[in-house]
Amino acid sequence: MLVLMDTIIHYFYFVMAGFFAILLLKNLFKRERRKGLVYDIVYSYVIMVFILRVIGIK
Amino acid sequence: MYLQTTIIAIIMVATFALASWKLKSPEISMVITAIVGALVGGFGFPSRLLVEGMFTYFDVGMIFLTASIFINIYSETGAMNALVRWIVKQFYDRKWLMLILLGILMIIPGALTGAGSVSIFVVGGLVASVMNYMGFTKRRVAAFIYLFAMLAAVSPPINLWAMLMAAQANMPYVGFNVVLLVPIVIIALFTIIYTGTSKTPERKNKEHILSELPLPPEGMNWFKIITPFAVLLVLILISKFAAFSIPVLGLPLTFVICAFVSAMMDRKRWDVRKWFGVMVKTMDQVFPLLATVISVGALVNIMTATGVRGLLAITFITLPMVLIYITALLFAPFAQGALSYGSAIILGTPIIFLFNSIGLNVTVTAAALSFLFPLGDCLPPSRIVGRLTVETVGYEGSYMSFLKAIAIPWLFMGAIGLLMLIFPNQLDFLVVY
Amino acid sequence: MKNPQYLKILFLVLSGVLGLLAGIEFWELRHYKETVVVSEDFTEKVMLSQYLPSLKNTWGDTPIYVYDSGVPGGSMLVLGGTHPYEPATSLATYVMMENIDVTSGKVYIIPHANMSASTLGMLGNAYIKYYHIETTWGQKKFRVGDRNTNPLDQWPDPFTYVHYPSTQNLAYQDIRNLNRTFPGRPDGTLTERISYAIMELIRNEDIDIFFDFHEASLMYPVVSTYVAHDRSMDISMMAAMMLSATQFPMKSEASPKNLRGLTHREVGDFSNTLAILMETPEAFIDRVVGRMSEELMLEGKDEFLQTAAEKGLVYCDYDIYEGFPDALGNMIIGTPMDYRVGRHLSGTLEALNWMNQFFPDKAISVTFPNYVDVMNNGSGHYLHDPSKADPSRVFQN
Amino acid sequence: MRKVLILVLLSMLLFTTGLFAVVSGDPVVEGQLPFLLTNAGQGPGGKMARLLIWQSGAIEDTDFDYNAEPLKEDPNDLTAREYKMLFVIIGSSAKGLGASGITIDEEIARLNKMIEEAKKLNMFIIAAHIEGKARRGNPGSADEQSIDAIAPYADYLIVMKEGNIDGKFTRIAEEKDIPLTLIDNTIDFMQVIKLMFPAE
Repeated sequence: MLVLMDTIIHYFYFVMAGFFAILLLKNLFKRERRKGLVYDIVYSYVIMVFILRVIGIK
Repeated sequence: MYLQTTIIAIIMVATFALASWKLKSPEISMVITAIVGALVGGFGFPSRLLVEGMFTYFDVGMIFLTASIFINIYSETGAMNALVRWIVKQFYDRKWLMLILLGILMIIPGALTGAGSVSIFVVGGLVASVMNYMGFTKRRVAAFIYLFAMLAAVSPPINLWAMLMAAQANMPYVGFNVVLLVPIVIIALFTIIYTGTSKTPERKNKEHILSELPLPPEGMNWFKIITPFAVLLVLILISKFAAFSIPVLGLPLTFVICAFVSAMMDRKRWDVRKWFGVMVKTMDQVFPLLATVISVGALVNIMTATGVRGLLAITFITLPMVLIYITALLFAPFAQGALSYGSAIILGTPIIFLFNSIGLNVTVTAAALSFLFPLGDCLPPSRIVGRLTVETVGYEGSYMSFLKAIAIPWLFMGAIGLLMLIFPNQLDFLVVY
Repeated sequence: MKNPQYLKILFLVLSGVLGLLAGIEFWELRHYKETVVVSEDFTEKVMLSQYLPSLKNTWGDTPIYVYDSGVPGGSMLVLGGTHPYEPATSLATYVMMENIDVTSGKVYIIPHANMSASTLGMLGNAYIKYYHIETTWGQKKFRVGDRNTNPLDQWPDPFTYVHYPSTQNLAYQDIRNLNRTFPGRPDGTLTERISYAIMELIRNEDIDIFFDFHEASLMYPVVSTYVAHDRSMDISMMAAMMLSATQFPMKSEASPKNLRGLTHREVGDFSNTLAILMETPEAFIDRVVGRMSEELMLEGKDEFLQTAAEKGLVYCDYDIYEGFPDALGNMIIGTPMDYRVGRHLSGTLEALNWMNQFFPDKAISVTFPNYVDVMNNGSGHYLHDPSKADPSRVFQN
Repeated sequence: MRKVLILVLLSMLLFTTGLFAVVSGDPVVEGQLPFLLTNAGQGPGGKMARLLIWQSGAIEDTDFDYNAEPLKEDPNDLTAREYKMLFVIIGSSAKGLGASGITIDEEIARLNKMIEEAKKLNMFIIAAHIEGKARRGNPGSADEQSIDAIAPYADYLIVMKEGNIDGKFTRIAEEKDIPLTLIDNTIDFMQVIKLMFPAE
C-alpha cells in the first residue's frame, strides 16, 4: 500500500515538473517583469531542464 | 596544476564580473562563466556537464516554486491581509512582544525544513508587511528578515549544514539542539534589539493603518486563516514523527497540498483560471531564484571539473590554524555563495576532520560552521536568500546598500560563529541534547 | 519593447539542442551494460526481486550471481557498487566472478548492489561517465555512477530522512543512500526496499559472512580499513594485522553503535551473519582534488591531495612522486585502480581465512586472484573476452 | 587441532616477514601473572591485544582479565583480583565522530585516575602502542593525549616501530628511563608475549 502511494507520488512529481514547464513556457512568451532578451535565454534553458526531467532523461 | 587551475579560476572570476556587469543577469552570467571555464579548462563545449550541473539544485527550485505558489494562493484568498490586520490591531502598542513573536514566526518554517528561504516564502511577506505598517524602515525590515531567515535555517531540528557535515564525517546528527539554540537566542535577541531601538519616525497611528489595510473578504474567519498553516505544520510534523506510516511527501508536494487547501478556503474555490493566473504570476515572481539555483549548479559542476573547487578547498584547509580562524568569516560565506549547501561538504567536512585530529569537539565545530555558512546566502554569485529578502521586503536601494543594511547583525552572527569555532572545547558543555 | 517571437523560439531550439546533446549522453550512461564472463563454478543467476517481489521491473532490481560448490560449507555474500561512485568495488567483484573457484560452500556476488545509482553521474561533482581497463584482448568499459539512487527512480526526497527503525535523523538525500537505509523495510522507498531485499537474502540463505566493498576519500579517517560488526571484530582485527604484515597497510575499526543505517552495523544487528565493510583509498572522491579525469580515477595522482598529505590531512599512505612501499616491496604511487581492486580481493580472502579458523563449522574454501596477482598482472588480465567465451557464461549488468 | 593450524600459519607468516628481528630494542621484560589488560583512548587496540595473547598460546585465558574501561563504573576494577601488572594498549578509534565517538576529556580523567591507583597498588604498568601511525595524531588529538597520559608513567614500553617514527617513545623512554621494546608489525606483539611468558 505504501509502495503504491510512493509510486503515485513519484509520478505526481513528474506531472508537477511538466506543469511547471508549461508555466515557464507561458512566461517565456508573455511576462510582466524582466522582459529583456537575456531572460528569454534564461527561460529557455530552465524550460529545457524541466523537460528533461519530465521525459525521464535526467 | 596549481598555476593552471589558478589561471582558470581567475578567468572564471573575470568572466563572471564582466558578464554580470554587461548582461545584468547573474543567472546567465553563471552559465557563461561555466562555459568559459570549461573551454579554458580543455573540456570543449561542456553540454553534459552543464546540463548535469543544472539538476544539482533542481529539487530546491521545486521547493521555491511550490512554497511561493502556496503563499500567493493564500494571499489571494485574503487570509494574509486579515492576519496582518489582526497582528497590527493586537500588537500596535506592544512593539517588543510583537518583534519577538515575528521572530519566532520566522524561525518555525526554516527550523522544520532546514531552509531559510522557506521561512521567507511562507511568512516573510507577512512579517514584512506588518513591520512596514509599524513604521520600521525598509533597511531594518530587510535586516530583520534576512537575519531570522538565516537563524531559521540554522535552528534545530533540521540544520542542513550540520546534517551534511555529519553525514560526510560519519557522525550521527545528535547532540546539536542546545549548542545551536543558545547562540540562536543570543543572536535573535541582538537582532530584535537592533531592530526595535531603531527610529520609526513615519509611524502612522493605529486607526490610520487599519483604514489603509484592505478589509478582509466576506466570510473570512479564523478557521480559514489558520487551516492552511495548520495543515502545513501537521504534514511536516508527521513526516518527521510518523515517517514510517506515510509515504515520503517531499516539501514540494506538501506545499501543493497546502496551496490546494488554501484555494478550497476561498469562496470562488473552483475558479481554475484565477488560480492558474496566480501561478503564472508566481512563476514570474520567483523565476530569478529558480534560474539561480539551476544556473549555480552548472557553475559548480564546471568549477569541480576544472579543479577550481579543489583549489579553493585545499587552499583554505591547508592554512595554518590561526589563518583558518581569521579567514573563516570570508571563506565560509563565499563558499556558501558559490556552492550553496555544497559548502558544508567541501569546506566543512575537512575542517571537522582537521579539528578532530587535534582534539577539538567536533559537534561544537560543526555547529559553529553552520552559523558561518548561511552568512553567505547574501553573497554572489548565487545570493539566493539575499535577493529573496530584497524582493519580499520590496527593498528599493542597490544590492550593496542592502548588504550595508544587514551588516551589523550579520557581523554579530559571524562573531558568535567564529567564537564557537575558536573555543569548541570550552563550549562542549552545550552538547547535551 | 517586445522581443521578437522568432528569437524566443530560436533560444528554445538552441536550449533544446543543448538538452538533446546532454540527454543522449545521459541516456547512454543509463542504458550502458557491462559484460561479465562468469567462471566455470558459476551455478545460477537470480534477481534480487526474488527476495522482495515489489522490486521487480524497477531499477532497484539487480542480478545476484551464485556459485554453489555443492559441497557442504559456509556461505558468503559480497556487495560491490553499494556506492557506484566507488567503482573499484564493482571491478573487484567482476574479477572475483570471472575467476572464482569454490571447492566448498556457497558464494553470492552482487556486482551492482544499487543498480539505479550506477546509472547516473554524481550531480555537481563532474564525474566521468566511464572508465576503461586494458585487457589482453582489448579495452573494457565500465560505468561510474552516483552515491545515491537515481532521482528518476526515487523522487522526491523528504526534508529530513528518518532512519528505520532507529528514527535517527539524517540528511535528506541519505534516503537514497543504500549504505544508510539498512536494514530497510518492505514497504519503504526504493532504496529502503533494496536494503530489505538484501537483508532477506542474507536471512533466507543463511549467509555466514557478508562483505560490503567501499572506497573512501583519503581525508576520511576510515580509509584503508575494515569496519566490523561486533561479532566479526576478531576476524577483521586478525586479518588487518596479517595483511599489514604481509601485503598492504590495513586497519580495523569497530562499527559504532550510534551511527545507523550502515551495513556493518545493521546487517550484523538484523541477521546472524558476520558483517564486514572494507574501504580502499580513492583519490577521485576527495573534495580537494583538481581536474576530474579518467586518469585521476585510474591512477589517483593529484597535486592538491599531495599537499593535503604533506600537511598530515590524509589518513593513509599517499605519495604521487616516490610512492610508498607495501609489505611486498611494490611502490604504490597515487591510488591506482589495481591497488584498490587487489586490496578488496585480498581483504576478502584474508577475512575468509580467519573466519575459517575461528568458525570451522562455517568454513568456505574459495580461490580467486589476490592482491599479489592483480599487482603483478593488472586487473585486466583477469577479465575474459566475452566474444570467445561460452555464451551461457556471458552476462550483462 | 585448531590451535596447531593457527600456529603453523603464524610461523609461516613470521617466516615471510623475514627471519630478521621482528622484536628489537631493549630486552623483553619478564611478565607477571595475573594481569589486567585494558585500553587507553577507547580504540579497538585492547581487543586486538587480547586476541593476540589468545593466539600466542603463551598463557592461559584465565591468567588475565580484559576490561575496556576500568574505573568507569566500578571503582574496584583494579582490585578485583591481585593483579601484578596493568597492561595498557594505547589508541583511539577513527570510526565515528561526535555522539558516536570518544569523549576525550572524560577518557583522560579516567586514565589519570587509573594510573594513580595502579601506582598506589604497586602494579607494574606496561604501555603498548601497537597499531603504528594509524594511532598517532597531531598534538592534542585523542591518540596523543592518551599516549601522554600513560606512556611516561609506565614501567615498560612496547611500541610498533612505525608509531615511533618521530621518536616520541624513544624520548619518553630515555627521559623516564623506561625499557622500550620495538616491534615491526602489530602481529609481532604475539612474539613479545611469548618472550614475556616463556613456556615452563
